[in-house]
This record gives sequence, structure tokens and C-alpha cells, in this order.
Amino acid sequence: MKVQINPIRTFQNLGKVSLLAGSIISLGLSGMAQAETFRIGITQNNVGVDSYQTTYEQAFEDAAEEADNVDVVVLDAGGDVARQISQVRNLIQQQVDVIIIWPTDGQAVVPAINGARNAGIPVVVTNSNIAEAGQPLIASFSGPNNIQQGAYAAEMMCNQLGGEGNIVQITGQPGYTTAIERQKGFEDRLPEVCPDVKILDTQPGDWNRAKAQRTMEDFLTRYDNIDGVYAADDNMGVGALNAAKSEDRAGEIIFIGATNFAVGYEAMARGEYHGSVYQSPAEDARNALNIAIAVAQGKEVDKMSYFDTPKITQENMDEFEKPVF
Amino acid sequence: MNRIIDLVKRQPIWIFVFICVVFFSFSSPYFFDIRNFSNILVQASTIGLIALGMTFVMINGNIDLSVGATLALAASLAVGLQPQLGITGAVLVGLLSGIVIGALNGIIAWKTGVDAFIVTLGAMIGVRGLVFIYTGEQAFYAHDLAYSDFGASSLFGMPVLALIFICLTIIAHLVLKYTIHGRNVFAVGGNRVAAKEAGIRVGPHMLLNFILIGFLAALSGILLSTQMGASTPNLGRNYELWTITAVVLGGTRLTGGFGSIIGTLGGVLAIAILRNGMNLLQVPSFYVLIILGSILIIVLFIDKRFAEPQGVGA
Amino acid sequence: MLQFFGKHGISVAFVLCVVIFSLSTQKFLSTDNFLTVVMQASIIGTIALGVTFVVIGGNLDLSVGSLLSFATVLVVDLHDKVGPGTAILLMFVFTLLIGSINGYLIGYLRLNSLIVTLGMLSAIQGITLVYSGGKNVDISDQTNTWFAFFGREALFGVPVPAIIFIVLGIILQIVLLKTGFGRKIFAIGGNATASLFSGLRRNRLVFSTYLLSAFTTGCAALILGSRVMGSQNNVGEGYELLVLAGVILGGTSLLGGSGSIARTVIGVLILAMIQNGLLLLGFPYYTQWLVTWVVIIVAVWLDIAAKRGKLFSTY
Amino acid sequence: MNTQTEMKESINSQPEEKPLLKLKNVSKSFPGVKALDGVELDVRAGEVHALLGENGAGKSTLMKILAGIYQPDGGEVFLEDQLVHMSSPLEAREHGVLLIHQELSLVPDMTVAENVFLGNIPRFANMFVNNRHLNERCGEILTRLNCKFKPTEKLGNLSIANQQMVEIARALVFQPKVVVFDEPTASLTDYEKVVLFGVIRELKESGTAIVYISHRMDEIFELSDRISVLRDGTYQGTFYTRQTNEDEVTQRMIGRDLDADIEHQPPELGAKALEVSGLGIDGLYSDISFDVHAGEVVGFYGLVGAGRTEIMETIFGLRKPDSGSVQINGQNLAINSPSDAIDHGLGLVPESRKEQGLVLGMSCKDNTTLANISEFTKLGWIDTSAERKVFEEYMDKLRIKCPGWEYSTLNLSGGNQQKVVIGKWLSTSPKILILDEPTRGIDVGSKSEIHHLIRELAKTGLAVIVVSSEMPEVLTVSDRIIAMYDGRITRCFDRSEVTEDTLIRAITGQTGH
Repeated sequence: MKVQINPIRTFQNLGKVSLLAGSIISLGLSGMAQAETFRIGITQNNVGVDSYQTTYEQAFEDAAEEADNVDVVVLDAGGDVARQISQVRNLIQQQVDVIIIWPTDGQAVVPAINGARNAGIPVVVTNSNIAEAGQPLIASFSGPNNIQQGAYAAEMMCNQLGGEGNIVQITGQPGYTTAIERQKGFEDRLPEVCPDVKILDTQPGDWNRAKAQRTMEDFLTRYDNIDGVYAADDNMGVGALNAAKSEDRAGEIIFIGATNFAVGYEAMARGEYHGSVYQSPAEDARNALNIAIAVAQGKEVDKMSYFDTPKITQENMDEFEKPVF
Repeated sequence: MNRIIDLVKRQPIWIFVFICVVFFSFSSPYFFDIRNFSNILVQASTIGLIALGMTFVMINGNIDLSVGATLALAASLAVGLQPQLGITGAVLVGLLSGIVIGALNGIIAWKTGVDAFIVTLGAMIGVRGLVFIYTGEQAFYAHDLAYSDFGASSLFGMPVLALIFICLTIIAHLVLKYTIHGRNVFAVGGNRVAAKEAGIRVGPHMLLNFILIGFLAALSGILLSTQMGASTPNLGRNYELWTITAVVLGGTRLTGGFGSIIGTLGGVLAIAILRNGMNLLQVPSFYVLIILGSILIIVLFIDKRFAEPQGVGA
Repeated sequence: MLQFFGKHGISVAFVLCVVIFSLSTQKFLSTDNFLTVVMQASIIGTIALGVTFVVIGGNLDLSVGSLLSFATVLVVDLHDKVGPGTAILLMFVFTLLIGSINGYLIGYLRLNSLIVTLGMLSAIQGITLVYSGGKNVDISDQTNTWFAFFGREALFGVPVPAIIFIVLGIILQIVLLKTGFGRKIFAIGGNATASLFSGLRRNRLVFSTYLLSAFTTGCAALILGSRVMGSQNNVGEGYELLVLAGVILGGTSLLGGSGSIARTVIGVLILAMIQNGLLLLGFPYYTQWLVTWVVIIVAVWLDIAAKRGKLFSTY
Repeated sequence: MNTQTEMKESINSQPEEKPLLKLKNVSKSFPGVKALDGVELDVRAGEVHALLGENGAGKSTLMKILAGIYQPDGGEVFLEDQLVHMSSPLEAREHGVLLIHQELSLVPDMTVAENVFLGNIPRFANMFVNNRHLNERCGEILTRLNCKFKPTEKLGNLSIANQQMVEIARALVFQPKVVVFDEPTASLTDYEKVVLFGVIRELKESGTAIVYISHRMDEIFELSDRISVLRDGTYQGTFYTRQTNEDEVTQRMIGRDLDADIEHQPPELGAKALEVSGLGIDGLYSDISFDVHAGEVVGFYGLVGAGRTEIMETIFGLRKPDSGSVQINGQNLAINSPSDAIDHGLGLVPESRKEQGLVLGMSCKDNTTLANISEFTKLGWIDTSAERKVFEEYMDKLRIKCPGWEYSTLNLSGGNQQKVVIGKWLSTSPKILILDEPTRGIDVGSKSEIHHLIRELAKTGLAVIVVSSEMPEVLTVSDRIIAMYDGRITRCFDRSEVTEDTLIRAITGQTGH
């Protein structure tokens, strides 16, 4: 049943003036159809900051349209923890059936989740997990296994370097669970598979390509002997590749990333980029929605519901479709 | 009746708040609800507490851009030091850090004569550096649940955070309106030279206001961290901009000498209600940015049209 | 002594920076590294050139960070759709259009520049997101486009971004000092009322400073878009303050009426050197923020103290 | 005039001989300037002691030392035979010395009472404002000063003259021993002056010592008991007002003879340069019609607030008229901005030279060419040497004392600043020049120079309008005088027919000719 009028499309047609009117219509329609449906509220981390999150949001809305029995409230915290907490409060006050949260911070949202639990609303965490302390409070986590992804990256790096070399690491936004987990997975696994690969330096790239490019430029000035780069996503990895290319040092460096982006896929096709982890935002979104629906229906769900995120390298890339983001 | 009309004239932002309330009440079934209102108050309290201090500083003819970073520093200390000092000790250190940053800004502005905008722009960048050095880029978690319980607690059916905000708003209003210090805030902002020559100790006076805003920013950060049971190094980014926006919406003049706590409260509520209402209506976040930006400019335009006499274009 | 530091403090700081970092790390003093510093400074620096005009004219521009995001997203997105030439043209058209909105609100409607550009900071961010639908934009064929010239190539061994920054800097310095336009900008910033009484068209002049800052922001977007060959919607977030820090460090007074492009360039280079030098020394990136704090306040303090003739103020 | 004789009589009540305030050998230097060099001054209780000197003679510095704003480098200050150090205005106030500024130091957004008690607000519980007490005490003081406005009125809503009264009220709060008035009449009209003098007389009779600083010789002779003269930071002696005359003190003050009074020949009238008909702006002025011919000087005389400045601003394109028209050289022209006005050959030397006339941070040269910078530019480029030539030409012609073309106007004296503004307009080769209060706050020497200049300009065929609140000035420079009252022209005089009495009647609304 299609009750949710996609606000973006509506607004593009009607223009800015009728902005609020559009929302009222969509709300009115959803109100009429409310009788038999579940209301699921989601508060996302920061839509628009990169394509992954935006594609996720669209996939989520599309999946909700396809499903018969859901009515979704889609909110965006804009990367601000405080705003996310107030959005959780708003969702509690609207008495939705399930809250899906994409945490802006793994620890800071725990009390808000506790608040939802106290109000009798189950919480599903999506994409990036929350801290240990919050684990008993949630119904389920749905998303990639980021520690595993870090470990995959370490293995690919090890293979490509042939067991020894000096590498640098560009991490995601400090404090963000995905960033922490990927770094941990990478740093824990690397000495196990390749004790002779040394991490020279680690700096954050904030999930931002321009920032990562700049960070890499500094690495290149500082170290004459960089053999490999691990970037916590392909967006940053391509930034690092750009920096190395402009110094004519790309040929001597192995680039490993995560969350395969279209740019990373293309660079890999050109032979400039060496490995990543394939992770589909659409699958991420569908997974989260399905689990939330199951929770709403009172079904048993796994506490940790990881979806599959395989390694992708130049050798096996034909098996994967080019990412849409 | 005349007094009400007069009040409306002097506080146009309250008309806007009223219109927003009416509009959202009709457009969303969830808006007009006592629980939603207390949500709005809690949401407003973070920016609101800083805005109280900002009102003093801006009427003084200064500005403080470092409040977002100060907020993060206080929150990080108040959470991060709990294992060593316990909750009370850590919170006190957090509050102290705000006072120290405020005092530092105030002393620099006073003794060097560098414009407060520049002094606090520097502090905004530097204090954030301190936060990162102290936290090592990590978020801290409060292991004692009593800490986050406080953030979620209620008294007389009102969230404690909202009550604290309301109480401090009343106190700030009384201080600004009825104390000698409050009166001097206007004097120093209206004509600094005159105030100095009338025997008001301008430097220490401004220092006191910087300490006040530092304290309030720290308090706001600590209360925010009780809502999260944690602190993050990036907490409070851009809060200085939203605080200034709220204060200006509330009618405080940027060049100093004029403003009120009542107006600031209106400005803070206007932003909180707009955000809350647009969330309820599910306005996409992209449009929320455009709407908030436009409203700020429109209010400024209306204010200028009605507040200033049309005269020589000078 | 005080007078000397007030007048040449920024140059002294520049030399001091070079000497300290050269002594502490061998990598610092090399042509390569120097070019890296200039190149890294080029984006913020190019924007700062236009913002210097705005500030000398007595206003502020906090919207340049958002505008940079907007322009970069636009030019990169249009590159594949309409070709690089048309993309650049359209990018400048729309960027200048937004600059003219700033200019109209501040120049003609006389609204306060801090608040207007604060509002625009938020609004432009929203416009960018609506335009891109929140997605990253990319240039698919990164090797065979002349668009690569702006960010990735070098002329006579000097990276093009550095050339754009320096050449634009020289041109604007000449405009500021040698043309009637520059003189008028100083006049309106120094005393808007007296300028009005002298027949200067304040509205138009303020308007044009915002066009100029939009133009230099557009140039910076060319460099950024070409270097990254893609863009995110928040790529320019926080740039407005770094730009302002560079302008202030260069001794341009926020009250308007005084300032210099050459000193802005040095100011921006000092900030870039601090960042580069501290990284080379192995400090975490955020230590540069602490150093920046101290440097900004000391620089402005000395400047003011020299004008005042006394180190400490007297209120 | 009446008041004059009254004042003369009051002097007969012999002031006490013992000085209340005594300055001995006071010196003060600023970087590059010796502002005061061995200055002596003694002021007695119950006397008005005038301090006279050209701008830059050191009056302001001396006054700021008295008020504790500056500290002397050398010398001593005695108050009631006690050596005192006043390191801040606050300390000076505690000693009973108060300064009333030339530039008002008030806070426009606060109430009258708050301004009167600024820094000294009545309190209870040591922390809170005692509003009732505040307004009552202020009310008492206002009554004593014969002021009509209320303590709760917002200061910004008062006229300049009333704001001046607030300044004085502020001094009275402390029952001061010494009150220093710095050019208190600079922005007052003749009528308001009378009220102020009454207040000063009252203060004096209650035993307060008054230091009165002014450029206006007539005021000083009307009001003071003794006169001390400063020149270039040095003390030139003290005179009993009754035993001296204007010529003597002027000689002491400027060290040379002033040019004799300007001779008036009937002007050689050229064509009608400016014709204003039926001009009006609602609420400001209405039905203004007059004309000015090439070669004549027309004076506009009236009280502050009569609408004179606003009319000039309208002609110059700074305000939009609601009715009427302006013709220049017989052509009906729409002037929408100052730049239109400049294109049509108009120039305006504005009322406030620091706020409206000069960009203080810019050099003398840059200010001189500001209004027609485009004439010095080719394809946007400034021809600096042409600029310098023009500036140096006017520096000579107007005798501007400026160390060099690069020198900032900030550091020039008031008279020289005003000459730079005039030079700026002359360099645009105007056909019609409007001067609004051209000699306000300028010392006698420069004033007379400017008056001569105005006459000379008219002789060269310029049409000149002079707006002034000083009767001697309009009488000195004008060929015709237009009197204004409350937004209307009440009368137009030929120089030959005007008398002081008819002029006063015309500007105070007593239009029974």
C-alpha cells in the first residue's frame, strides 16, 4: 500500500511555496490509512553528507512503499547528536511502533534508546552499531560487520604487499562507531596475517574525499616510503589515490578501501585501486526495514543481523555490479 | 491592553512564535500536546542556556564565538573525569573549565583591546583543539547510570532540564532588568566611553559577562551530556551560529546597547518550535536548512523596516 | 619596537615560522614542500582574496564555505552533463547569482552582513543538497578532460592552483591599491556616511564586493573540483572561519577601511605552514588549532598595540 | 542684550580670592607632540573661569587631565590646597571635579534618569536598582534645571539641546566643586544658550567653580569672570574679563592680528544657478522656495531642528522630497543621489565633518579626490601624480597645514580637517556649493579664514549657500539671509535690511514684521 508521498518529488513539482502544504497532504493521507499499519520512525545520521546515506534513505523509502503494512517517519539528525536525541524524543511522543536509529555517535545515543525502551518502543540500530552498554537495550542491530570489514582490508593489504611494507591509514570521522570498528578490525588483524607490515601513521579523513586528499598529501611529503594506504571508505581512498597521482607516486602504492563507491569501482577497473569491501546501501536499508517490521510484528529476530559484505578486488570485480553511488 | 500591544511591538518575535504554534497545531495532530511542549523546552534548553549568556555579551557590544567549543570541553571533562573524581567532582571541573575559558576570553579582550569577535574566533578554534587533545578524539561514556538518569528525570511532571532552563531564564531576566550589573550591561553596550568615564569599570564588567557565558555554555554542555550519558569531541559544532541567530531573532542589537531576555527566549523558542514542527511535518532536512536561513533573513528585514525610521541613507 | 612589530609583525611571523620549522624538520625547507604548502593554501587563499574586499568594505561574509560546496558540486555535476566549458560558465553564473543575493540584501537593503551571510550559510547548504539530491557527484573520465588543468597540472613546475592563487592575488592587490574601485572600497569601509556624502554609490560598491567574493569562491571551486574530480555536499563546511582567520591574521580590520591583499596572502600561508609544519613534526592535526589560536590573537594584538602606542588597553 | 547687562552686574559680587583648584607647571606629551608645557591655572569657588585657545592649543588635553582621563607627565594639581592625583574619571569625580563633554557622552537607548545616574545608580541590597529613588532624584534635578522632559523618557528621543541638559544634570548629582564645560554651546542655538547660561549662573552662585571652554568670544565675555589663554600648549596668562577686551585675548591666543572684518560689496550677480520651488518632506519641512544666483552667498539661519540641514540633504539627493522641484541652471532635474548632484555641479560640505565629511583613516590626498576620483582614473587606473598635484594646489590655496599628502586626516586639527573637506568639493569644480555649519567647533583663526574663503569663492562666480546657527557668521558672510522656523521659511532678508532683532524674531516664530 502506497501511502507515503515522497516529499522530495512532491516538492520538486510544487516548488518551495507549497512546501508545507505538501507535507500536510502527505500527512493527511497517512492519517487515513493508519488503521492497520505499523508506524516506523527512523532517525538517520547525516543524509547528504555522502552518497551512501542518501542512497540508503531512498532505498528505505522505496522499500517502505513496496511493503503493504508500513508507514514511515523519516528524520535526519544532520550529524548532530543533540538533534538526534530530540528526534528520538519526538518519535517517542508520536508513539511510533518501532524506532530505527542510525547513530550519530555510538555512545551518546544510549540514554535516548533507553528512553524509548522505557516508553515501550523497541529500537533497531542500523548501519553503525552502538556501544556495549547499549546492547541490552536494543531489539537488534542491522548492518555490516565493520570489524570484519577492517579485518578483510588487512588481509587484502597483506596479500597485495606480499607480506611486508610500510602503510598509512586514513580513518573515518573520529568518535563514529563505524570508523572505530574498521580501524580496530584492521589494526587487530594486520599483525596476525602480516607481522612485517608497519603502520607509519594514522589520521582522520572525516569520510570526506577532499580532506583525505589533503591528509594524503601531507603523508607523501612526510614519508618517502609509503607502500600502501588503507582508507576507511572508498570515497577517502580515491582522495588518497588522487593525491598520489599528482605526485606521480600512485604506481608504487597499494590502495585498499571499504564501502565500495562507484569511483572506487572505476579506479579498480583502471587498475589503479586494489581492494575494497562491497557494501550495498539498498541492502542495508531493506535489511533494517525488514527487521523493524519483524520486531513490530512481535517476531523473534537475531540480535546481530549482519548482511553480507564481501571483499572486492581487481580479480573478482566482474562478479559485482557497479555501485549506484 | 495597551501594554500588550506595546509588548508585541517591542517583541515581534513572539508574534512569530504564536503564528508558528497556531500553524503547527492545525497541521500536525502531535504538535499541540503537553508532552511535545516539554520536548520543545528540553530541545530549546541547550541553545537557550547559552543564549541567555550571549544576550548579556551582545548587549555589551561583544560577541562570543567560542561557546560551542567550550560546551564540548565542559561536557568531555564532566564525563571523562567521572572515574577519577566521581560525578560531582567531574561536573564541578566541567563548570570550572567554562568559567576559565570565559575568563580567558574576557581578560584577553579587556587587556589587549582586541575585538571580541577575533578573540573568541581564536578561542573557538583553539578550545576545540584542547577538546581533541584531552579526549584523543574519543567519545566518553558515563558508566554511572545516575548521570544519564538525571538527564531523563522529571519534577512536577516537567523534565528537570526544562525546569533548569526556565529558572535560569527568570534569573537572567531579573539580573538584566533589576540589578546594577544589568543596567551597566546596557550602559557599556550603548556607549562604552561614556560608561567608562561615568566610573563603570568596563573591563572587569565585560570580563564578568564573558565568565557568565562561559559558565552557561559549560552548564549547557554538561546538561546535554546528561541527556546522552556521554560526550563527543565534536559536540556543539555550529552552536555559536544558532545561538547568535536566536539572540538576534529576539531583537538584541548586534552593535550592542539594546536587547532583552524575553526577546531571546522568544528567539530560542522560535527556532526550537520550527525545528520540532518541521520534523512533525516531515519536511526534508534539506528544506529545513533553506527555511531556517530564509526566516532569519526575513525577520531581520522586517525588523529593519519597522524598527528604524526611514531617513537619510547613512 | 612596538611600531615595528605592528607594521611588519606579519612578515616577521612568516619568517619566524619558516625558520622554526626549517630548523626542526629537514623536510620542511624544500621546493616541493613549499609548493605543497602554497597549493594547500590556494583554496582558502583564493576565497580569502575576495573576502578581504568584503571586509575592507566594512562587512563580513560567512557564506563562502557553503558557497564553495555549492559551486564545486555544481561544476563537477555539470561537467559530465554539458561538458567542462559550459559547466564552468554555468557554475560562475549561479555562484555570482548567489553572491548578488548577498550583495542585494546587504548592499541595497542594508541588512546586517553577519546575520544575512549566516542565514545564507544555512540556505545555500540546503540549496546544494536539494540540487544534488544529497548525493556525491563525480567526474567519470578523470584523465581525458582539460578540466584537470585547474587542480592537477603544473606550468613550469608550479602547480596551477598555486598560480591561480598568486596571479589572482597580484591582480586584486593592484585593483585594491591602484584603481578607483579599490579606493572607493577603502572609503566606504572607512566611513560609509562620508562616502555617501561624497557621491560614492555605497549600495553598488558593497554589492560588487560580494560579487567579487563569490567570484573568487568560484575560482576556488574550480581548483577543488578539479583536484578531487568529485565533490561532497559539505566539502566547504567550516571554510568560512578559516578564510576569516587568514584575513584577520593579515591585519585587515573587521571594522573596515583598512587591509591589504598581500598581507592576507601571507596570513593564509602562515596558517597553511603551521598546519604543514606541525604535521611534519609528527604532532596530531588538531595541535595546529591551538597554535592558530595563539598566533591570531598575538598578531592582532600587536597590530592594535602599535596603533595605540601601548601594549595594554586602558578600559 | 538683556542678559549681557545682568551678567556684568553679577561680577560685582567679588569672588573669593583663594583658589579652589590650582594647576602648577603641568606638562603632557604625546608621541611626537608636546601638548602642554608648564601650564598654570587657578580657579576660585564661585567664578566662571574661561579657558581660551585655538584648536590644538592644549585645551582638551588640559581638560582631560582635570577629569582624570589623562595623567600629567610633570607638574602638580591641587584641590583645596591638597595635592591630588586623579588617575581615572572616577577618582576625579570623587574629588568633586566633573567634565561636561563637547561630544555628548550619553547612552541613547537608556532613560534620562539612567543617564543622569550612569555609573552611580541608586541601589538597594547593594545589588538591585532602586527605580523609584532613581526617578525621584532625577526628577528633582530636572526641576532645578527647568527641564520639561520626564526622567523616564528615552534619551535618544530628546533634542540635542535637551541631551546637553541631561549632561549637566549628571554633573549636579555629585554636588561638584568644579565643573568643566567643554564647548557646551557648540550644538545649541542662541535661544537655548540663554537657558544654559542661566544654569551656569545658578551653579556659580551656589559656590561651584566653573571652567568654561569655548571658541566664542561673545559668550566668554558675557559669562566669565576671568580668562586664561593657551597657545601651542603654553600658558599665555590670565585676565580679568572686565579689564580686558576681545582684541587683547585674541592677540594672546593666536599671536597675530586677525584680519579686519569682511567688507561687503554688493555682489555681481550671475545667472540663476539654483531654484527650489515648493519643496517639502512630510513631517520635516514644507513649501520651501528660494533661489541662488551665481556669485552670491545665501545664508540659512534658524534653530537646530528647523529643517535647514534636511533641505540641503534633499537638494543634494540624500532624501526624497514629497513635493516640489529643484532647478539647476534653469533645468528641471531629478537628483536621486549625491552622485547625480555632483554631476550637476553641486557640492555639499556637511554638518559633521568627522562623520559625514572625511574618511578619517584615509590620507589628505585621498580625501581631497574622493568625490571625483573618476576624473583621476583612466580605464579604472588612478593617476596618483595628478591627484597629488591637485591636493597640493588646494593645500596652498586653502592654507591647509598638513605635513604631507600621505598624512592621515585623523591627526589634523578641526580647522584643517574642514579645509580638506572644502578642498574636496572645490576640486570637483562645482557651480553651487552648500556649506552646512562650516565653522562649527573651529578656532577663531581658521574660522575667519574660512569666512574669507567663502566670500572669495562667491567672487569667482560660485553660488554659495551657508547654513549656520551662529548669527555673527551669517551676518558676516551672507548677501541674503533666509530665516527658518519649524520647517518653514519665515522671512528672506537682504543683507542691508537685516537687524539682529528681526532675525531673532524670524527664527523663533514671532513673525510680526
